[in-house]
Amino acid sequence: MNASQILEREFLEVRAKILEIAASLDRMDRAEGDLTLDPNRQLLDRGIDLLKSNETDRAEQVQLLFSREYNDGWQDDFDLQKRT
Amino acid sequence: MNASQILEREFLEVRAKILEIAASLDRMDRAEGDLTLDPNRQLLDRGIDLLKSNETDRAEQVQLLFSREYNDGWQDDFDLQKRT
Amino acid sequence: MYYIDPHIHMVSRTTDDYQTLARMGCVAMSEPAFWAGFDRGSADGFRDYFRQLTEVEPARAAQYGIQHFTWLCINAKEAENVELSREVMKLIPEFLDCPNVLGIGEIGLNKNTRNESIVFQEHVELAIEHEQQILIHTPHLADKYQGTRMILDMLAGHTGLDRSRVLVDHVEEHTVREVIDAGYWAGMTLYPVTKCTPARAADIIEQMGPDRLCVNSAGDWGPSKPTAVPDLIMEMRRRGHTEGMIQQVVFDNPYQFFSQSRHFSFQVPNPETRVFDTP
Amino acid sequence: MYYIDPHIHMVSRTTDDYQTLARMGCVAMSEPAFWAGFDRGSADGFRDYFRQLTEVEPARAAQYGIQHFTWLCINAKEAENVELSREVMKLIPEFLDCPNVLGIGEIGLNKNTRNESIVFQEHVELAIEHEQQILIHTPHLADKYQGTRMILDMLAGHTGLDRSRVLVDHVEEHTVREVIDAGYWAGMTLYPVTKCTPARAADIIEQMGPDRLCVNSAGDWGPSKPTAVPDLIMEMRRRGHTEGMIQQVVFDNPYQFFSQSRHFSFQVPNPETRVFDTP
Repeated sequence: MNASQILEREFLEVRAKILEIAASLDRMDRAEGDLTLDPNRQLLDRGIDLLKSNETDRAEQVQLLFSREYNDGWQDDFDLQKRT
Repeated sequence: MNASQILEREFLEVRAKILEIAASLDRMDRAEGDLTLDPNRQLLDRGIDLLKSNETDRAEQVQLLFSREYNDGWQDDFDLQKRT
Repeated sequence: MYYIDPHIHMVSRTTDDYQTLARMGCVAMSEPAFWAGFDRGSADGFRDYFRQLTEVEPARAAQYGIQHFTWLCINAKEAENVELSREVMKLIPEFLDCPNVLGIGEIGLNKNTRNESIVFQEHVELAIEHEQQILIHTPHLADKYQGTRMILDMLAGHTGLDRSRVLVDHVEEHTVREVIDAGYWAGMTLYPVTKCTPARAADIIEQMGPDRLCVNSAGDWGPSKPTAVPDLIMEMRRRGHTEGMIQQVVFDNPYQFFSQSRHFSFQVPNPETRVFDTP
Repeated sequence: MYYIDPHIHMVSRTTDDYQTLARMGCVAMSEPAFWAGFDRGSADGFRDYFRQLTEVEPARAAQYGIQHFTWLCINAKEAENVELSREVMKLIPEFLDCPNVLGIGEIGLNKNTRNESIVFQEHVELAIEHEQQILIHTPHLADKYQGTRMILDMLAGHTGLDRSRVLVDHVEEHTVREVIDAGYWAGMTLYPVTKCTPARAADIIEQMGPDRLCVNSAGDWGPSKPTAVPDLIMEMRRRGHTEGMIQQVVFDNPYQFFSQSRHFSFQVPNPETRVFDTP
């Protein structure tokens, strides 16, 4: 499938997901409490920003955004002996 | 439910929708053809922009964005007589 | 919880669906006349369809303890053919005495054309002439906003219309307020991808209040979920709404709206009710 | 199309699911030992679970013409209890001769803790000692990237390990490349909300190529869809992939991976095959 065919096939699905995210964010805003400083609410905004990226690895970037950091010295931190 | 409870309940759902939109956009970019000037592709970008709005009627704004215009002179344009 | 699905196309559904709906608490439903997935060729084809809606489906539903009501018209899609539409409209009066007919519907617009508008107006006049209630289909997706406004414009022109006897269906975030504020009933259709989700319908109920709002599944021959009303019930429960508030939307409201129709002979279930007569 | 689900928890599923899977073309499946939804209290509880995996499920599956294989271990969640884990690991060798056991799994990490890492390492050593294949669970959501990297670090330390006999499961966009590039097999789990969708799995197959990639449903007692592999087949067909390409992912790959296990006695269906013996 070329790009136009994919867009035609998926336009309504993507439109529906945008609408559902909009409704979720509205719902949080209408409820009591301020989420401005909530790390998870901020993560969602940063995820939305990645959708505007011009790269073609947005999905991987979104995955990494929502991931804990990896530290390659973790085995020393855990005081684990390396096995062979 | 307060805002934090809604966020906690819906965080994974919204995260999944962002990820799926990202994957759809990547898919279009990987395929043959340039959608830069495609009106529907542009609509999706404008819909994503609305998710960053600070208003609490994002869902309604997204709906209007994806709607054809209404012209209140349509009955004259159609040369329809008004009924009573 | 007992509920009524005020908009579901059972001619397109299986008896398994009837079974499931009955087990989920559906006690009554109404089925507006609609497009069959292809354009019918003759008024006689519509006569058969109206017989299916007034004879066959009530009997099919009764097997599962569900009371089936219906609405008659030629739908907006086939209304593009004005000549055929007028032939079909001439048929309708002979069916208005059938015991399960609640009124004229689902009339409305599809692509918001001139012909659709003409046939819509003539249906409204037919309904007023025969003192029938009206159930209205609004277009989907990009056409919804424009089409809903056009429908409200046309309805406003009919001074003989009792707005409390008209339900405008398929409302969403951008169309619900004008419909309710103008004094009509409004229906929300729960449908995957192209219409409203249970979560968004619950949002609208929370924002508008439950008065004059109904929800339906519009289950038909396309991608749709006939059990969508129970999905809304579950969503509203999860959000902490009371059983009474939920019941108002899924039972009391359609009951009250339908009760304005002379053919709505429905007994609200109570502890003495027997769904099936003993043999 | 015949397919193999290489990761599905049938102890948690109904016989209706077995029926449906058989009708959708599932001819074999493998069920790794996993968490039961609660932490078990004793090694004896695990002995019962291993009997269920090696005796009960193969018999249940056979009724529907499906061949059932399994993997044994104590899962990452209960591995937080190192003492219990060591008792359970002592049990495993006595079950390794059961005719449906393919190896050790699903071992891995859950919250990426020190105890989980210790038990993971000891399982790997057990597998090497008994020349068993390994099936590995990677953590979900925020823990996946970190946990997958930690698992690859630990595996890299075992010079006696044949990487072509190890499958790292639940890979997604950000973890698949490192797993495949390091010479392991990779599994994608199709799961609503928290894991991979059929569309995203198809994307990954298109980008990585089909070699050493498997897909599974991981159907279990939580929200999951045991028929997710047929969903992927349909998605790949819709995108225009050939039947041969799809079959490589859903049948040939798990078949080839499993064939390295001495207990994988499975006959590829052919026109002469009888699924059930005549009585």
